[in-house]
Amino acid sequence: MFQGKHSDSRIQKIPDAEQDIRLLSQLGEEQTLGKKLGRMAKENPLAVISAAVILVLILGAVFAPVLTPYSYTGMDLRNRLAAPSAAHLFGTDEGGRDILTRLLYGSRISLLTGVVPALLSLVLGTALGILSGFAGGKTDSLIMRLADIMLAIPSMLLAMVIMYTLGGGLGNVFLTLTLVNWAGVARIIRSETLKLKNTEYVEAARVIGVSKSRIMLRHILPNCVPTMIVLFTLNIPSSILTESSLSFLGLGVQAPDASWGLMINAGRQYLYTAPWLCFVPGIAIMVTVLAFNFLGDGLRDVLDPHQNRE
Amino acid sequence: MEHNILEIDHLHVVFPSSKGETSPVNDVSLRVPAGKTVGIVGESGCGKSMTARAVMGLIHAPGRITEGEIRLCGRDLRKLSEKEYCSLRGSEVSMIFQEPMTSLNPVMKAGHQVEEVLRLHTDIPESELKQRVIDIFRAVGITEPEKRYNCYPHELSGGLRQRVIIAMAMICRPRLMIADEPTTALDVTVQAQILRLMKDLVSDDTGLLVISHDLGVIAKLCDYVYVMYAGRIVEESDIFTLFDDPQHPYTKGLMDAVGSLRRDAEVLSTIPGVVPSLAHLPAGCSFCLRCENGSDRCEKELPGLIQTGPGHKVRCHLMKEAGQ
Amino acid sequence: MIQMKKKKLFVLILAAAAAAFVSACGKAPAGETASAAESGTAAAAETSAAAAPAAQPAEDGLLRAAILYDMSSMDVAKTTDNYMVPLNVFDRLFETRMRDGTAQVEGSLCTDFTVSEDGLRYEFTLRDGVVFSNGSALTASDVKYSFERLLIAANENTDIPLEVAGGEELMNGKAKELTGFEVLDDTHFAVTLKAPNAGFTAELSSPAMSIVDAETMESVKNFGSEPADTIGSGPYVVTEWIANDHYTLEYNDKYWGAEPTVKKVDVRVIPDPGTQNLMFRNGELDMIDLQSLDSSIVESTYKTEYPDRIISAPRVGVTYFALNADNEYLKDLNVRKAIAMAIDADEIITGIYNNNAIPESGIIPTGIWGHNDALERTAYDPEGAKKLLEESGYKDGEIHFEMAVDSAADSNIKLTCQAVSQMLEAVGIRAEIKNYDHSACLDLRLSGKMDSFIARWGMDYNDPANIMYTFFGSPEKTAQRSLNYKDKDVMARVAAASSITDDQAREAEYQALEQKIIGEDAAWVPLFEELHLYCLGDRVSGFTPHWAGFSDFYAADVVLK
Amino acid sequence: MIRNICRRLGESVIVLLGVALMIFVMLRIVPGNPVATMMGEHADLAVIERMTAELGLDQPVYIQFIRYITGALKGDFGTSYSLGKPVSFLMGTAFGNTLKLALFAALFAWALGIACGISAAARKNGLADHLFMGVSLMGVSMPIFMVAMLLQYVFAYHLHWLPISGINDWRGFLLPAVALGWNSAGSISRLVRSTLLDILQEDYIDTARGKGRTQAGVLIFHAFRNALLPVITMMALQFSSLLSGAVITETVFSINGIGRLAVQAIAGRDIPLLEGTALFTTLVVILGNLAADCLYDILDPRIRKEV
Repeated sequence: MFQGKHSDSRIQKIPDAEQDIRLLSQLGEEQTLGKKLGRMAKENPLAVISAAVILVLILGAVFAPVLTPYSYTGMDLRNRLAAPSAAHLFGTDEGGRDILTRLLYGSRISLLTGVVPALLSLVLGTALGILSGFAGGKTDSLIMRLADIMLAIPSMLLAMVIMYTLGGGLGNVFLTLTLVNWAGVARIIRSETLKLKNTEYVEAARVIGVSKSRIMLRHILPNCVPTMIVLFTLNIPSSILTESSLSFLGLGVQAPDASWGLMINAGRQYLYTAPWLCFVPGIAIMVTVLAFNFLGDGLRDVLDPHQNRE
Repeated sequence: MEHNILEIDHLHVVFPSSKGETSPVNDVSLRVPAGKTVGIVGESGCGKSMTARAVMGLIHAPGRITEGEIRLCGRDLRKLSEKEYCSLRGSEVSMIFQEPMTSLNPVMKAGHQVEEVLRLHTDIPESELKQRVIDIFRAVGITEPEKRYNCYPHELSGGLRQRVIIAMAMICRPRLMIADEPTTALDVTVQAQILRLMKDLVSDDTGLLVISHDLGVIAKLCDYVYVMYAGRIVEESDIFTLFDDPQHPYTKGLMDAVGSLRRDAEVLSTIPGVVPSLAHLPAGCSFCLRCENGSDRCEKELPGLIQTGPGHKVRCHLMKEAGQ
Repeated sequence: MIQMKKKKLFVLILAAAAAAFVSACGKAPAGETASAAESGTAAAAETSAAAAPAAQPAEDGLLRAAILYDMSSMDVAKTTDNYMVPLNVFDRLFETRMRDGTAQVEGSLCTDFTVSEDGLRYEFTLRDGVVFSNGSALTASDVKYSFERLLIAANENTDIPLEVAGGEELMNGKAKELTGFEVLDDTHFAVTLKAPNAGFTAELSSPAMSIVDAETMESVKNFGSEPADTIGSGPYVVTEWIANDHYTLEYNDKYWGAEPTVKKVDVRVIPDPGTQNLMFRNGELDMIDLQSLDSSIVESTYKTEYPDRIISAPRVGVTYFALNADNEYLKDLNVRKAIAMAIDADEIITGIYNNNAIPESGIIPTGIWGHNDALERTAYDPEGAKKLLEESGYKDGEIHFEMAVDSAADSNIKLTCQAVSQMLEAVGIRAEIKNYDHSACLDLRLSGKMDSFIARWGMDYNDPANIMYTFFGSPEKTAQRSLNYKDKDVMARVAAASSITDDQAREAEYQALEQKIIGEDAAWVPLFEELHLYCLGDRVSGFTPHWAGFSDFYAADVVLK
Repeated sequence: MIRNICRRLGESVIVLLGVALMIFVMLRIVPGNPVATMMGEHADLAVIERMTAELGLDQPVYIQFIRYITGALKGDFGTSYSLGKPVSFLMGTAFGNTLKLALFAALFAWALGIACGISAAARKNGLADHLFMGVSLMGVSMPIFMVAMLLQYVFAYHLHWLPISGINDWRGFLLPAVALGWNSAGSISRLVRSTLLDILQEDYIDTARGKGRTQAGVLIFHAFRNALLPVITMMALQFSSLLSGAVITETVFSINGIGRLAVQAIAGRDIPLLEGTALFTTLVVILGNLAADCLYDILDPRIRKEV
């Protein structure tokens, strides 16, 4: 620390410790999370807009009954496939139902189906990926062979097995989507871990006796965050769209109820005659993905120590 | 007057940040005469590396040069297009970076990384490239150069990596070489070899700019020295005057901190206080807070560089013009 | 070293392509008005698609058609969902033809036949000089072999040959040959039935009773998979078949009948209806089956662009809403009656099918002998239904059961399910839709535990037994249809009706049974009979679809320009 | 390296057997009888029982499994119930088309993905960055059938540049490859951008710039090589999923591929075909991942030193 004497004439005057600590603290104030987010807001407006968009989506889902006069299952066979008009902002679907209403009600299912499995498979995939990449040897082979099996099993068959054993609720949709997605995440995170495992600072940490689990948590995991955010945002749309193929097997949302994936698939054959049936939910999914993507990027820039080096 | 390899006049580098603009390089002017080794010394964060990066045009975004001129052998670097600057880097001016452990591409063989410079700037036939690299390796003191050629960076020691980086910097005989803390990361024995090697690099039509916080390195290598503090040059003089008669309080403080075998002080002295953060620099002399005889004039009014002797300038109100 | 310029160029091309792509799909595709309801959309009124490639001249006699799913076998004994090869490559003793609006059974390989007094013994005369495509003559022994092989293979189409005396024994292996079938000489043979069946000649015209060549069958191991082994006496031979891709039929110059204008049929497997739609309008197909396209597309595209080239024929059969009498709520007659009153079939016909369907009131569909036009339909009366339920002591929403939907069904059926579910909800009955994949759905129905479902039964031959017996012929049969109809003696009468010899008496019996099952017991709710629409390309001048409105057709019935 | 590969192949046999057994067990749990599905509407319970017994489907699972495996070892993968042809024959023709489609799609996806990823990383938060992000995320969030049908409509139907369906010549592969590849390109470009942004902070990037490399040169020859590890893994995952067939693209462009066979196998509970397609997918996944792992050693010498 900073003791020690000056030139001979001032040997006795050893500055007291508090003053130094106070001075040192000016060097780089510890940035609380709130401050970091504040800084993100100023520097990255897109992330703020995305957070707002996500909030709007959630509010839309929650207050759907208030926002639209129509019921989302009420069919009007006289008014099928009507183009967007004053009465129906986004037009009506093949059953004459109001698409805006179904979009709002559908967002309840699709937002959950998009985010929850993506999150679960991210957590499961990252944990197993880092463990297998870092541990190597037997654990690595076991986890990777399990991943190979999960990647190889036809997902439709897996979905049906889950439905007929555990029932057709939304929870089982999440379970199926997670089981299908985690293997991909695990393999990519494992490749990141292999790369990070040999960097100087990880070997340094190992040399001074840091326990394996701490190294994984403190050194490897933070450096996987950027890739994790990318994988998370990529899994959201694929989960939303796969949900509709599960519904055809009887798992999860059934026909008159609405979800974005179901709406797009139902609109498939009308793509040339009534394109809004596909484009409206398609754009909704894209807006959701863009929002999570920009928010993810924004969070990464703030949280990642690399990025904000002066 | 011998011609200068490098001339920097009133260089300003500005970094916009959340707390307003900071300027790590503030009105810096310096010369590297041909055949000479010039040093910049100062505590870390005083802007010496930033000055070197400014010369190479490698300032990280969002920083940018706002004022000043940088002339290399008479060519103003700030007017060059990106393409011209690229053809200049590595052939006319090259830089040895600070951290040998991470300055080499981990997935490329050492030999290939050096060969790349030749491939970029010369039209030496492919067959001869390997031999040229092996020759330069031997010149920088790398043992078993053929084997090292095929090694990857993680298979080399710190000293060897630094020698590869030096080989990379000198292989095209650049007119100016910049060494940013060349020996900081090395142990003392290897440090001496590297310093001797760099001494021989300088020939009569090339220049060497050495950046270090280690006065020992500066003393061994440099002919002329600039002392920097908080983005500004506070004192400049030839090496002997600087060590014999340091005039700026900060330079004196540095000299005391080094301690020398001549004086038997058990405890090395330090300069009280801490380098002020660039965001809130005092209006006057940035060293005033830590200066023993700092007066309020020092605080309010920025002293200019006063010529106190032949080739010796000091930025301090207490100094008197030479001859007064 | 890649210069920056080249990369910028690449980026620009990419951006331009994306822009063109987005703008192209932004505006509604050329030629289509957006929807039947009103046209005030952003649809650019661009002229119809850029000039389709000039259609080849018709002299080469090529007919290009497309199917959604490939046939699983060319042997009619092994498949019931694709009859294209049986209809065009093989002949039957009789054929059912649509003659001025009604289906008539006409002699094909048989030129004449006599029936005994008791209606049990038939004597047939074969057409002389008929040869198979490999040159060997078609004789009575080939006909006998064709009957016997169905019973020996014993897979799908066994119910017709089983009516012949000795059929049961042959199938169970007790007999070596079909005793009820006597070969008199090369062109004469006699068949004795176990019980008289007036519709026997109609049954002999169904695709299952195609006549095969006995010699080739002996040498061929897996009959129905190789084109070379598929030897028939019909107008065409199969020259090529690549599974899941395409198959080709070419004119059989040894054919005994009149030479058709179509000399070659190239049938491609195009699994996506949208792609078929584009190929047809691009002139790559000479005809298209509009069954799989949503009626709104048919209305907005084909009816406007090709008004004069649309052929419509009833898909002879009935789309019905089945109610499982074992279900706790559906076993109550009043609930079933209320359901019948709550469903507005006309709304579905106009809304979902754009009037491409005929309302049905009973079991025997329009176009089948024995259909009863006079059977009056249950009137759409939601208020009456509500009252009926209240009288029976059911509170609003108390009745709930599952409506199973086969995810492989076409979109019109799925929409009908949703419409029916909503109509029932209006009267306080909750019919929750649950999707099943095709196999699971079939499994559930066969188990007899499927609460309710909507499906279409297509007739195979022109006789009421084809539907009455299949659905209400016996407790096992009605259980397999998840109807579980309870009235045993009605079912006994249905089984017996097949052997009534006198046509008038037989028709009266079927119509009385129909009145009892639907009118009184409301076993199922009949909805409608779909019309099957086809559209002809500009190289085709005429086409008469199969009498029962199959997707498969006689290529000989297509007339090229 | 070789020892490692042999050990991996040994493990893979266990995986193959595991998948084969799981398929049998799964089909026993899931309702649906292949014979009934094959017979369709006219299915009669008595006949179904007899046919089921004939095919040996009423045997306990392990007997069926053992019989299947012994048959498979002798190269006889059984005959598909629904298509009536030997599974190996069906897979053979279908694989040819799927392989060509996969190669075209992968080529397009990776070229586009990497180029977009690098350009986006070069100008972080610049216009190009957001443009490429928008295009790639559009690709990821639009279902493949939409992309396929729109491409088909615009480029085949409207402009007549390419055939609407069918793959009789190479031009037939272009549209399906773009439709399939667009989605994968989106993922690849996102991952490339994110990993590159990390690596551009490293010191050796400054060294490379100091050597006179242009921005593009640095990105491609120095930064990208270090970003390859996760990218290669994602490519391997994508290629094995492309090889196990893209049923939607194959349906829209009428390509007789593995994807359609696999879906038909599941829908029809066609055990031999389902086993055939599943084992084939397993093999493709194993080889894909093995190739990726071997590439790790070649690409990153630090990993190689461990083996």
